[in-house]
Amino acid sequence: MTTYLGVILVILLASILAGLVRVLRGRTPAERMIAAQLFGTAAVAILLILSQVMDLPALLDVAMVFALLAAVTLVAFVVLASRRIE
Amino acid sequence: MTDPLVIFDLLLGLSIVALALAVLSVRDLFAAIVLFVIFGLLSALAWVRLSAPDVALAEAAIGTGVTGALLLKTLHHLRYVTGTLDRPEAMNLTPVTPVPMPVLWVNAAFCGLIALGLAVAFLEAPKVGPGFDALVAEAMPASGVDHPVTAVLLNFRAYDTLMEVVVLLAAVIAVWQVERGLSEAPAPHLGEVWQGFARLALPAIVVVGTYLLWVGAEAPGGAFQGGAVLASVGLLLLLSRFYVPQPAHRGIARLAFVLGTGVFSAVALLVSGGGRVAFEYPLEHAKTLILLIEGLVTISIAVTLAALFHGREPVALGEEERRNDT
Amino acid sequence: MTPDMIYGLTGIAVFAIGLAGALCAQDRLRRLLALKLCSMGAGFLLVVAAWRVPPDAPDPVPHALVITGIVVVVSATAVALALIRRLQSLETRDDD
Amino acid sequence: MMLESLSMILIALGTVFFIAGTVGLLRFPDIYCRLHALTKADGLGLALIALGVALLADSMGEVFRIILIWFFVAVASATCGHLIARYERRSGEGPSYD
Repeated sequence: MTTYLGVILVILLASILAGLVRVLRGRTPAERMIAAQLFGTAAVAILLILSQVMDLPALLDVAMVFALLAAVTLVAFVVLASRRIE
Repeated sequence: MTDPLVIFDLLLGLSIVALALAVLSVRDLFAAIVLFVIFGLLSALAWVRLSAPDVALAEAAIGTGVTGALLLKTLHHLRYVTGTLDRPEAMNLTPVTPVPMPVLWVNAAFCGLIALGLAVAFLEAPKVGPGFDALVAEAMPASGVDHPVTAVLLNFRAYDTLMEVVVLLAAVIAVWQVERGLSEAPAPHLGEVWQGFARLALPAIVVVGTYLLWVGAEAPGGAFQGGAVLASVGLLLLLSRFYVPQPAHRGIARLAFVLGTGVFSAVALLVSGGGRVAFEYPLEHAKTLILLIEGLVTISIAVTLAALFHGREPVALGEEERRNDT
Repeated sequence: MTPDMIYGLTGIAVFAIGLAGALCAQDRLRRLLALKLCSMGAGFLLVVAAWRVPPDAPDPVPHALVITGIVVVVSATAVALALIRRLQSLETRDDD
Repeated sequence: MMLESLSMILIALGTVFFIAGTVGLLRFPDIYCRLHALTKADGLGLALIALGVALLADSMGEVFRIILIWFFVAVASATCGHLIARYERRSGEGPSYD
């Protein structure tokens, strides 16, 4: 079971790293922001699985903080960038 | 067959180094900031793998919340001031003469040498150094809490933590001295979806922040993590301009800034009577005192971090002062 | 290959990259990012020093130091960013 | 044993959705399509992984927290997707479908 979950973790990590290309090559700031959003969601998934693999329930709290605060940077971006157009 | 977790660690380590390189080499400053936020996120994952959930929690709360918003706000302000808002691809905000190549090479060689020295020292170091594990484990029953990191922060090495709260206080004093004036940014129109989200998320963040503070006595969590999570509520309120700082609110803000430092020092001095040294809490009241300090320090940290994000003392200034967009 | 070795070398590499950036970067904001990378590298080394082979619990003292460090770094960042904003405003006003 | 295999299948399915989301982010032509790929695929991927992990959890407290995490991520990612799409449309940077 641990080996299986380990393989899943590697696949998840590799999948979000591929999203880095979008941050580096995005045409607009908004494209870069949504790639960062993908990192947040995937980090929550990785933490959920790690909490079972490492047998640390405290990791669920870390995942909860990621889940709740993922919006802060994005809202900061949207609010600041909208000031230009209004 | 190798353990897939080792591959995970290797991949994570390599991507953290690659992200650090990318932060400094990518042309667009906005991309550099986004990459830095992602760098913090992956570092938190690495710290989780090193069984340090407390540290990961602090980095998650501060790195994804306050730091990213603070950097984005500063970048926006710089582009507003220099009039480059419409040219987001400009690499530097001020034109600079390029550094001569030889200087770059000497610098790189110097840093490479330092890295090499550190790596050799790290690999040659004995596997298990003299740690504080045994000392902490021995003293745990006298600490009043069940979580070692909280015991170290609030009891065994409470001087460090007091100094840290003082550093936060000093930072907010410095920021208020550097910048002043009222924000004239218009309230953003974020739509009804955002209104509904804010009504749900803001109370939820408050609950989670308080939970982290409370759980700190026996599990990872505590005043800093809780304070940083609560500070994001302040950030969201300031960003959406549900709350706009006014000159009249400065008294309350100042009170909140010094609350943590004040109570922390007062408790330290009060328990030092009767043959004890400062911070030597009487055992039967240790948990109560630690929770009291932690609760008030949390409020202080949350308000201070939000004020650091807002960045300037709300003072009504004359017309000749420069208008401010952020 | 144990996690402490992998992440220890990661931390050293991040520190060196941050140092090189702080020495070479021209832009103030980017130099600040480089210094923050340095602090993260140092954090990595402290957390690695605290690591023990599971199921042994890690050493709590370095963890407490890193948490303190994270909060101190965010305060320092806020002051540095305020100074950067102020400097830029003053420079731009002189140019007018 | 049944429970364990079921959770393995759910977690694998969730991972497939995450990969699909990343492929969409990289291959789709414009920002609205990419948003569509990301928010939906990742939302479902995380829901499946959360369900799989919840089946493995030891206590009801953990299950409760996992459900809460899933709920927060679902709400936050929907709102974030909406905010970004709204900003793109108003700023005129994204493609126009009018």
